[in-house]
Amino acid sequence: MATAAFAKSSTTLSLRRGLVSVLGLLVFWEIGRRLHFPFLSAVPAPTEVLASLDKIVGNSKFWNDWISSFSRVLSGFALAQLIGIPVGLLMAMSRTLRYLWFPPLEILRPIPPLAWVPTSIIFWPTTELSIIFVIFLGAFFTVVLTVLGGARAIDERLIRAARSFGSKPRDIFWRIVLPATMPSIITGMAVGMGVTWEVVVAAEMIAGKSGLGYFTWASYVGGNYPQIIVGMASIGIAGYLSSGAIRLLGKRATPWQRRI
Amino acid sequence: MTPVAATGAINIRNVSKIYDPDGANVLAVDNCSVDIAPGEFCVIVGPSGCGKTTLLNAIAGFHDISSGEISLDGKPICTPGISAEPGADRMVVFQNGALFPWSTVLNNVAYGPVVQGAATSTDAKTKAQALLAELGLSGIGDRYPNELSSGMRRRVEIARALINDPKVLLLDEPFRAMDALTKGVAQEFLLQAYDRVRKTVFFITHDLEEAIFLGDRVLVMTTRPGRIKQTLHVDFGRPRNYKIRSSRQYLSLKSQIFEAVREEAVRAFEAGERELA
Amino acid sequence: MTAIETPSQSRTTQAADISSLALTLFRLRQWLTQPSPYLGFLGVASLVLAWYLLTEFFNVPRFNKLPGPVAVWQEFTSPSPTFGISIYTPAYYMHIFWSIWRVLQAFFWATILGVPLGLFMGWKRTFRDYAFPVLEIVRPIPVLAWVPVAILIFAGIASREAPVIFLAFLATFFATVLNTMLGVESIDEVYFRAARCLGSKPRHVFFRVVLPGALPYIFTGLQIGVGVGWFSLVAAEMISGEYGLGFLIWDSYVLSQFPVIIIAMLTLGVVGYGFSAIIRIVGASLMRWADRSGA
Amino acid sequence: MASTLARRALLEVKGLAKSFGLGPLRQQVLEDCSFSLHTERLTVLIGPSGCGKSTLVNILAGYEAPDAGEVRLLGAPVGAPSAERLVVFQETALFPWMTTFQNVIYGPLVQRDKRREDIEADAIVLLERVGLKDFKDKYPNQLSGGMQRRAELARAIINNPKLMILDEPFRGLDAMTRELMQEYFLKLYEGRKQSVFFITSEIEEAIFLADQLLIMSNRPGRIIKTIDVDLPRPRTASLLTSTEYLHYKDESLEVLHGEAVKAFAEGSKAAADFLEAYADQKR
Repeated sequence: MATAAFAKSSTTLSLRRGLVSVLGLLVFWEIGRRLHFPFLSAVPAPTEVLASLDKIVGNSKFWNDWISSFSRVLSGFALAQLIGIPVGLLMAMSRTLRYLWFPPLEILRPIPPLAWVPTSIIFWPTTELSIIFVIFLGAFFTVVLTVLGGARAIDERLIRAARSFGSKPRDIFWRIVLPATMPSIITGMAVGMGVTWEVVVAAEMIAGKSGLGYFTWASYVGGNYPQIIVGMASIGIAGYLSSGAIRLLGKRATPWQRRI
Repeated sequence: MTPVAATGAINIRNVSKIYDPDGANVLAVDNCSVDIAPGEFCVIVGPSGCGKTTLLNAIAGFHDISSGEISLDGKPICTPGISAEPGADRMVVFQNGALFPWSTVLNNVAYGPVVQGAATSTDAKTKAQALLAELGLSGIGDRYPNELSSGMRRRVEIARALINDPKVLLLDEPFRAMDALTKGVAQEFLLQAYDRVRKTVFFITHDLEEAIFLGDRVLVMTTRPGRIKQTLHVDFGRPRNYKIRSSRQYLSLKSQIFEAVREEAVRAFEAGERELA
Repeated sequence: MTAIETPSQSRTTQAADISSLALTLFRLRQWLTQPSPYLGFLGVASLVLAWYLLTEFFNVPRFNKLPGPVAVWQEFTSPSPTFGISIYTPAYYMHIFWSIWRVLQAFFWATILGVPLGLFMGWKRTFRDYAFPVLEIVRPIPVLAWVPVAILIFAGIASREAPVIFLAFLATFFATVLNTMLGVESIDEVYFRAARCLGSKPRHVFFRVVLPGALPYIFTGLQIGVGVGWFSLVAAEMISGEYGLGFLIWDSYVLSQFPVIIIAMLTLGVVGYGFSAIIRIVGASLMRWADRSGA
Repeated sequence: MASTLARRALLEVKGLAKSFGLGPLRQQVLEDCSFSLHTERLTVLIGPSGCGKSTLVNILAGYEAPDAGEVRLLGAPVGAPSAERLVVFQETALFPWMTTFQNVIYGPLVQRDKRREDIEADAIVLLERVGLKDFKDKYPNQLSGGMQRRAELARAIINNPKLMILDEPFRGLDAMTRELMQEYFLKLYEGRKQSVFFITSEIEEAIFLADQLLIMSNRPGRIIKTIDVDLPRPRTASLLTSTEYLHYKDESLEVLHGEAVKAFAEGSKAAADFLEAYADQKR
């Protein structure tokens, strides 16, 4: 039974170490602020952040910011999946479409999504739509290219075996191509979700009137520095929750990939 | 005259090993005991999942054992909880090969002496060059491993092991992925190297013919949990060549071993046993 | 044991006989005969045409507020552009230089700090136990949420450069550390065992197994890092920069110099693409052993 | 030899040719390749590595079209892939996202010519025969190598193909599992009227399984020798030491050696090993 005990203790050991390093960091940050270490002197200390926390948590405006950020992220993200996944699969299935669409995509992809903010503001009637459009762009390119890569990496022999069994084209798509591409679709979603949170924060800082990004920037402009850290932490948690949800979805969608 | 080995005695005493793949507490090896004399070519045969690789890893020091003791020349090297660091005295030749893909053949072979500080890198390289030539592998010193055929890669790996003059050579199914004829050549290469340096060899295989052709003694292991079920002595004398494959004694030994392993193999085959180590 | 002549000495593989120039020419001719380049060109052309029709030709509502391709091209190629930014004006190249210079600095620090940290985190369990949790807590925070804090951190320093470079550094750093760590973990356990068997001391294992084995992933990490760094730099410049393409985009928006926005956006795309291409080429040449793997 | 002619040829292959690449990279893989397969016989094809065995399989299965020559199954020219000519590939081609059971019923399911209950009943019987009944709901990555191979055989057999093509199905298995798989396969084959075209690079395996042995030349591949292997059926392990078996082995080794010399001259690495091994065997 020695090895079983060893396995359990090693996880608790690494947990303990993790805790030590995180606490150590917080303490260093606190001391750094108090003793005005270089770089840390202007940054609000953990204790100050905690003090400001109960004020913020109380008022509903803070939670509205959570809701507006999430609604923007989800609408932009959902749109990117709804359009991106079919486009990726189509490009994988038909060579002409791939030759036609890939170069334009390849030219637009390297342009950082946030560079689109001004153009998006000019084009869309409301800032809300302009932010959602930029979020959509951020996730769209990621999803299309990941799904395309996944769909084209299907082992040729699986498609040939399916054809030998007399599969109709619709069998090939629904029973072979789609399930085989599912892992890449999930990866595309996970990475896409990460990008959307990066984009929503900046877009809200630049052009937003609400949302966690706006809250963080407004706290800075308003001189309420401890709230900045609360804003940052909230965005971090929100991002973590959304990609966590994607990972959960992924596990259920690809049961065959679980370790034995 | 082939040299007689003075060192390299391995004593395995009631060794057991319990694995814990996600809490399943699987008994891989159950109370194995065997004594291997210096210079003996000992072969372990058994179906997948019978724990032969576990034994090899324990001797090599890659993991510890749950109970019992393994000692080399009288000195304990593996007991529950502690296992001696892997070292050049117990050189391993791995199943799917472990030549460093990022360094040339020469640097691979010279790696041992250089890191052990036994020689400057130039001396090590000349020594490696000499050994490669001696083993009929000259001219490929500056190539990368993936440019070589599998037969060639295997021989370079054996050269990389031998240059360190180990007490024990541990081979984990080294010729598994080869077609029958290439395997024959690689086996003869190993035998010739063995006759020249006469080290203790601990050889694992699924291939019964290979076991008889190479070994002085063949230990047959049961399917999981692995126990040593039967021992066969193979006295063909040395040096051997492939002619013994058609001798009467070879064929009778082969059918004897096949019977011993057969029902173990079928049970493993049915249950879909897989290697744990 | 006579060694028969091994094929490696004869080197009569077919491809080697044809000189490499003939081979590349042949591949070029091959490429031109296939439909792909023409369809690709058609795809790009239709995109530009659609942009032209919607903005300048048909003057569709909403689209007509955006500059059309003709306007952008004229501005871009005119010796005396109305808004002062074209291929002839030094200001254009100054902005490009500033953005590239900032990303290079961020890239430098991310590599110097990120690669060793990633290597150690992948190699030594204890090191990872201490370092990984901190990284995992900070990583989900979008880099641009750091903008206000970055300004505070570097408030003491006069130059406004520091926060911008810090943000690009953060993005690149996380990508580099994680991919390097992944690279070390991807190295087959058998190579560590072989190295230990051969009597390696820790420093040997590090420089002769951990580093070379993780190299392919390190370069993937650097490539992703530059992409993400470029992404964060633009936003940082838009929010608090003085020069640079990001600043140029925001500044021309504020001053309603719309063609310049498009010029800056396309330049960002081209330069960004160039960056990752350079890293790809450097990586490929460094890892010749990887290319020939799988034989 | 009269008996083989009387029996109608199942598959006739005449003058098959296939090349890959263009311009300086062009390689003729198959040329003037002709042979015929007979119903309910196990024909084994053997040849040096890179001689075009897999290309031939792809053409017979309908995955690739030949440059020249024709392939007729029971007189009718062969077209797109169909369940009449089923291939079992070298590495497993089980659908990773389907359980063993779903894999086995896939063929009849998409052909949509049987009720689902009957298909599932057939599948259970077959899984029982290959000893995978209690692994029916496992995913392919939860099966051992030997079990994946058996699942793949069941997935092919359930469709009752007119011709079953096996492209080195036991390659990569360890020696012991390989021998057991050969016995398993013979038990399945000798129990039913099934025509099989078996491709391998192992001489012992080829002779042990074959009614008829086709030896393929080096690239460009064509059939250069046909050997009728009349060893008694059912084949047992004791055959491996009989004199006729050793005679067939030497005969085919002789032919293969000539081809390996040519393959080696073109720098084929595997041929180098084969050549060296053969030279050593002769000494």
